[in-house]
Amino acid sequence: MSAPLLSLQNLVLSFPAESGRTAVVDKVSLEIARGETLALVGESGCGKSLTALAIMRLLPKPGRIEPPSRIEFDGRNLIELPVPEMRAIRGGAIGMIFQEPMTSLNPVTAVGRQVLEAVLLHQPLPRSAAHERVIELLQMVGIPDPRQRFYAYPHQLSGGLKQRVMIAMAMAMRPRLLIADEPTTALDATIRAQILELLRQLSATTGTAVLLITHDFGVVNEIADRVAVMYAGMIVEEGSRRELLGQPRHPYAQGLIKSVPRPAARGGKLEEIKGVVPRPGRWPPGCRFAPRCPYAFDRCETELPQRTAVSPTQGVWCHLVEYEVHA
Amino acid sequence: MSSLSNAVVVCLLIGAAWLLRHLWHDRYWRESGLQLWRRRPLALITLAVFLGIGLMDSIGWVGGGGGEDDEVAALRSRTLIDRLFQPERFTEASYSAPLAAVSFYGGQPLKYPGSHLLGTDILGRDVVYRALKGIRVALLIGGFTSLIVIPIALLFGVSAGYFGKRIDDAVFFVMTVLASVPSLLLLIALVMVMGRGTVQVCIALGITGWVHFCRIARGETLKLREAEFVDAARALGVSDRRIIWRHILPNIAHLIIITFALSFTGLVLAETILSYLGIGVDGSWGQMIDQARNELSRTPIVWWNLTGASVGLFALVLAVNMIADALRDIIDPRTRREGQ
Amino acid sequence: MAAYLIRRLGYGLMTVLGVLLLLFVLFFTVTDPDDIARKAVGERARPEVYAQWKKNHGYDRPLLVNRAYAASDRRRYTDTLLFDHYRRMLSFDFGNSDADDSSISRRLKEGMGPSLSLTVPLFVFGLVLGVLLALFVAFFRETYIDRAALVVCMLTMSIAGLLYIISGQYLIGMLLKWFPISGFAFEPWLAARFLALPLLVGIVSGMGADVRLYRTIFVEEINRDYVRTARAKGCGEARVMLAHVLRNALIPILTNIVITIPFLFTGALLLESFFGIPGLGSLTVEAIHGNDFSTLRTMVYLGALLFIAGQILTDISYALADPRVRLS
Amino acid sequence: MSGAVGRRGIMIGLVVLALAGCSNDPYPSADGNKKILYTSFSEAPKTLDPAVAYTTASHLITGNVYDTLLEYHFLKRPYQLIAALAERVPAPEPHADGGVSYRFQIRDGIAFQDDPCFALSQGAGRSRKVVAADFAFELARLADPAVNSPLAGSFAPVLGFSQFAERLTALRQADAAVANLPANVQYARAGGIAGVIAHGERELEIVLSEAKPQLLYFFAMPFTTPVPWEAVAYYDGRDGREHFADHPVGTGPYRLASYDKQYRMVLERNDAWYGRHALDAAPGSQFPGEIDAEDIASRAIDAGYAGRRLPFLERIVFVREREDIPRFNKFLQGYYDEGHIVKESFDAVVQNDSLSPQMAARGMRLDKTVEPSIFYIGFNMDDPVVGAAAGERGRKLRQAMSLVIDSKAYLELFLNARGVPAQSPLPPGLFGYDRDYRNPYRQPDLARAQKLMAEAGYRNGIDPANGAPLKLSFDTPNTTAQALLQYQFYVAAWRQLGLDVEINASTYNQFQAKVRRGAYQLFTWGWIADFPDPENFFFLLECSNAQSKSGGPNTANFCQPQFDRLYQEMKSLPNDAHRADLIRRMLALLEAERPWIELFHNEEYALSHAWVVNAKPMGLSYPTYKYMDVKPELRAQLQAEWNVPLRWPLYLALILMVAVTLPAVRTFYRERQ
Repeated sequence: MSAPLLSLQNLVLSFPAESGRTAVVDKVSLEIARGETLALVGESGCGKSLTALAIMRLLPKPGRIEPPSRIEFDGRNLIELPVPEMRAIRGGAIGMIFQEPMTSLNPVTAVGRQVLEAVLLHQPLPRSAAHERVIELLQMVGIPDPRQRFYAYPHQLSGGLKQRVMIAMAMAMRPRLLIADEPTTALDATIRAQILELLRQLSATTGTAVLLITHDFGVVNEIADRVAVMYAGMIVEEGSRRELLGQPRHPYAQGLIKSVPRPAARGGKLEEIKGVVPRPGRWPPGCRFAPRCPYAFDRCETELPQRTAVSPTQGVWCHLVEYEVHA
Repeated sequence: MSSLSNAVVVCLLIGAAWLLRHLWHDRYWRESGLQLWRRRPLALITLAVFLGIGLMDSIGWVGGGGGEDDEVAALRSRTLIDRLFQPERFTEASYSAPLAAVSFYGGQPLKYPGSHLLGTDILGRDVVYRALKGIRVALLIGGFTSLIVIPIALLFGVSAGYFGKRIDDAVFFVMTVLASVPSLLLLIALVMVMGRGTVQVCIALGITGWVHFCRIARGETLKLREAEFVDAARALGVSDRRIIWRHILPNIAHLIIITFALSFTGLVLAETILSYLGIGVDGSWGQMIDQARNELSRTPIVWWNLTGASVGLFALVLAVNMIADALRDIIDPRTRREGQ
Repeated sequence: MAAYLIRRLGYGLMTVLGVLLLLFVLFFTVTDPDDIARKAVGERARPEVYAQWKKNHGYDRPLLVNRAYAASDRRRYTDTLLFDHYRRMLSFDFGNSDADDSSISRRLKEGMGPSLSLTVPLFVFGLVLGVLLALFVAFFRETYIDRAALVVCMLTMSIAGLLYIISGQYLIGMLLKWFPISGFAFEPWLAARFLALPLLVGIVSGMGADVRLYRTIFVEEINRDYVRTARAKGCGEARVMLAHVLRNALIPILTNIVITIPFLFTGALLLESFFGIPGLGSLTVEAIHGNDFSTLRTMVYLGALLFIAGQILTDISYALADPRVRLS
Repeated sequence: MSGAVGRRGIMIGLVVLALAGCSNDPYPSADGNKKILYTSFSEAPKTLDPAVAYTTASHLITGNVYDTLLEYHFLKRPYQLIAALAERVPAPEPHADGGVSYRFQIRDGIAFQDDPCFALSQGAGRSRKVVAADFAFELARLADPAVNSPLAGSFAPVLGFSQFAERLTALRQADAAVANLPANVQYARAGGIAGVIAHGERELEIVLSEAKPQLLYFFAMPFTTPVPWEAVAYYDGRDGREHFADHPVGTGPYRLASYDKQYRMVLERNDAWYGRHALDAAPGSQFPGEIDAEDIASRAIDAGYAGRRLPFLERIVFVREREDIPRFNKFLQGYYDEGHIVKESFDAVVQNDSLSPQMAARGMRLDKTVEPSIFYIGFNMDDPVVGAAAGERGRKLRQAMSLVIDSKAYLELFLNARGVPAQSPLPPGLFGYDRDYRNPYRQPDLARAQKLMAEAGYRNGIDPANGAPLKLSFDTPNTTAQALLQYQFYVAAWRQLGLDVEINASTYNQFQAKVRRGAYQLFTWGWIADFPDPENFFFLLECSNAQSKSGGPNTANFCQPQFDRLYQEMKSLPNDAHRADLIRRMLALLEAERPWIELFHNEEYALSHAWVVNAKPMGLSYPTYKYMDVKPELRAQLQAEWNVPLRWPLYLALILMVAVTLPAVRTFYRERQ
């Protein structure tokens, strides 16, 4: 396994709260290999979007990346990088698309010119060459007659088309990593499949690694190579798609997968996980899922579980699994 | 005149008490009130002091009080502030510096050495007393005008917004015409035509200020008319009048309060311009400033008249501005809804 | 776009007619021409002199209907104050001032130059400085500059315009002697020297409210999603502010300019009369003191025309700035 | 780079403002060394038509552009008429039927200033000689109702004056087209004024139906200046041309070069003026020969100018200044050559009635002249409470109210003692004024006033009818805050008597409406003399001029048959002992009746800088610019000395601005992600 493209080590993100600052993302470690599509899954509020923004060092103002976090990308720690170099990476080596295509484009500028800006920011091309490059990009993401659509304004395009423009913008400089923060959540079903297919195909053809943030296992099943499940600011289980969807070991992962409605399970009772996700700052001492975990026992309440490898590619942060493996 | 202003003061107090009790029970307003207190305690205290002095200055009666030797004053209704300062006796010959023992020109000893906190003006009247008298006038201009304006603006604005079509066109046309004339010029024309005096100036300020409120009320009603809960109420067969009273007005209330607070300061500052043009209200800060504005170039400089009026004006306007600013964040539904 | 423009102009014309009706009621039905005559001619003249003056100034005709003419005769309705008022105002024939019989349109032409040389820079500098300062403060949002700026804005907003002028004239004019205390000159380089102090005072007094308003607009825009996209593209903070945020913020700023145009008028009025600039503002102040109703009527009318033109201009620029409106 | 944009923008803005010429010299530097006099005016002239112009503001221009047959001697007091356009001051020639006539011989070689309007008569020529008919034309204009001259009434004694006016009006009513004809054609058609005869080109005879010596004074006022009919015809305001009221054409020493009432008026020297090349020494064109020592000692007059030909100044610039304070401060900075002292800075300029040391050190001069004027509070004699109808009670009330008004205190408080407390309507310097006369009811005496109140039935101010203090209304058209202070002074004085006087300041038209309806009790007014004669003051109290009867200037509606008889008798007498006795009896009557509370006679304090020569004022609102001169080099030097701008606060402000923003910028960059 060559060195990973991106590796997060003990990433801690803190936000101000009533009493000083509290961690929202707590010592998350994660790796993405070149060309690999990793899905980061979890309920809303578990900190997955913030992790993505932290990689781009675009954490919203009051948030801060606390030491000893390290974000290694291509061997360099992005946290220590001086601002101009970080800016070169944003939109250059790493591209990002967001959940709300409706509001993510500048409403008063033509879409073509917004993509043009993404190109010219990193590569001083003569205007005509850059223009052609944008047309090519629009074609690549499947936008019909790109020459006319270059001059269209965001309010004249559908949600799907706008997300394609976002993707074109993110892929402008052939990034080595594309971060997609719930790219299809706001789209309706038919468009969602097209966008996912586009992402999969782009990743395949350009070798771009994709960090896919989602809460929908359907999406994971579509295009993810590996999966990591996040709960209350921590990763609780990671592994290949087959392993995680096939035999999830962490009780929370199991609960999540069971609660996905499948046609096959028609007529059966829908599974649901009792209780509510604890808010940052009010996390229980030991394993954070303990209060809702049917198998919780005394160690779970007191001690934070460490990673236990259940296969070369699958790891679980759960005392029960640790017990089963070592027993 | 005194019995009328006493009656008005009593009504105001009773009305305010009833409103406060009613609002205190409503959790939404109580919470907003507490939040406002936490954010702007100083401004609220200043405003309360000003309101207190303003009310004290409105309650007056004839006779009684400190052994008056001036028959004319004895027979005129004197307010609590008058009784506190005894203006007839507490005057000097002419200018005297703050807390001075001798008069500013000529150095003769004063009748009340060292007791004029901000000195006296050209006629020897105590500056602090005149500044305090200015409070009631400012509150009248800011408050009284808005009290005339808000009901009318609501009536027209809401009915225009709600019933639409002909009423809306008519009201909108009148609004645009009135709004097209620069407010100061319209103000000047109105006062020159209606003559001077507190009531006339307030009515003139009302007519020019009315448009602002009406536009907001109309805009908000248009928005609310489309809201689902209004459709739902109409579907249940609720009469238009009740819908307006129960649904639309409460939702506009917060906007009206914010606009009232913002326009209050605008009105008080506008009066200073009117006083400069000679058509302001007697006894107002604007008039004090206008009388004092040439005193800056006296050598040695006579600064206390200008300071007295300016500090009073500045403190009231700043306090109301601060409160309006905080109110806008606390009870503006847009920020509030995102807050929850 | 053209249809929108025509409809807007049509409505503007309707408003102008409405304003003229308001002026007619205010200046003709409520005031008594005899008093105007007496003031213009002076107290010592003979009664028939007043009648003569009223005749010269056309105040002697009936208000709405002139019964002197037969019912069928067209002049029954045209030889009246109302018709004459509309005809002259719409054809910009303002006649003579009530105070000293000088032609109002000539005095307007004389006053136009100084007034514009004050109000235009006041508007432009005020807007540019306001936006720049607001950008600067929004750029440093959540630092002490932002908090300090807000407090300063709140304080400057609460001071009456009159006080700014008085203290400004005293401090800069008399003590520091940087600029002439008051006065005007038509030679451009001298005019600049005269206009410096009123402009400085005018801008500073209006700055507080503007900066606070524009800062709120900028901060609101900064929190929008497209700004996050721009940053993700690799835009630097300055480029985000100038290329993206400023362009989008122009739309709400334009709508608020309409509200500031009338205050521009009042500001100019005060500045002109205090600094002795022979513009339309001081002409109006003189009309007030001199009870010169015809000049005052003309000034209010022109003020309204300017305001309506301003509104139409702002709507058009609003459409130009916002493609969503332009193409609808 | 990003943070600097905002900061740099502000810096540039400030620097530009500073560099916009950090000097406060309001005049183009090119005019530095020319003989130009800079002065200011606050009230714009309503009109410059000599037949109508009546205010001091318009007199500044008409007094210089128009010459008159007679003039007042610049230095002699009391005022003395000398010949100007006329060769000598005519003596009255009585007629058999009681009438009188004056013959004026017009000086030879007098021409009008150059003006395009003379193309009407001279074809190519731009000027023409003055003839007697030009004077007749102006007198006819005074009678013309369309010109609407406020002084038409005063010329009634001229034979055929009013008949001419009636013929003219009849002519115009008969045929409306006549009104569009040039004025001189209309007057010829109406047959001219019987009592105004032009004998040839150089003799004008004026015939009066009854003796009126005061009429001669009118020939020293611009009302009777020669006016070219071409100017009146040409400047009719049509197709771009100005009105005659804005474009004066006269014979005077100065020409009106530019005229913008809101901004600036400029007079240029008229090189074709008769005085510059008159062969014999015309008194009107020469500086007076003998100058008394006192004027020379006080540097009011420079002896070196005795007998020299006038005028000396090349140009006079009048700058419009609305506010007193900036006007006075510009004078202190040396940018106006003459100025009036502002009440606020009086004590810095005048100490114990002469120039203060610092001002004297600057070389300034102070000139004091008492204006022939009277400011008074009047009672409405038709009012049932304060008027004649209240009989004895009313008189005692007026006397009591008069006794508590202390003019001396008022003058000190509001006008820095600039004025003489008035004992009677007659101001100092007029015939019949007695310096030692003390009006018993004008010396403050509270005790006597209270006794009078009791006798009048208002013991300590209580009105027996309703047991409350007697309520009176004090009406005024002046709504400015400054004026309100002065009225409150009077109210406070009457309060000592227990009277409750309410001030009703209303806009001008409401005040006029009240006056016309007689709905007023107390009012305050002032009057400045047209000419130095007692008749011009007593006519304000004569019954036929009463407001309620003829809408005339007698606002007090004072009608006392005995007073009127004395007035008619005294009116046209020469200034002899008999007239003085009549005046004394009239004053005694006013003393008891108290229709007015005489307040003060205004005193003008005029200041002028060291570089201004012959700055002695003349009074009667007569401009004296043709006698004055300036020293431009001294002016330039002193101006530079007094106006060194303080620049350090500007630099301090800039440094402060940068210092405040720098730390924030640094922390911002450090924290940035």
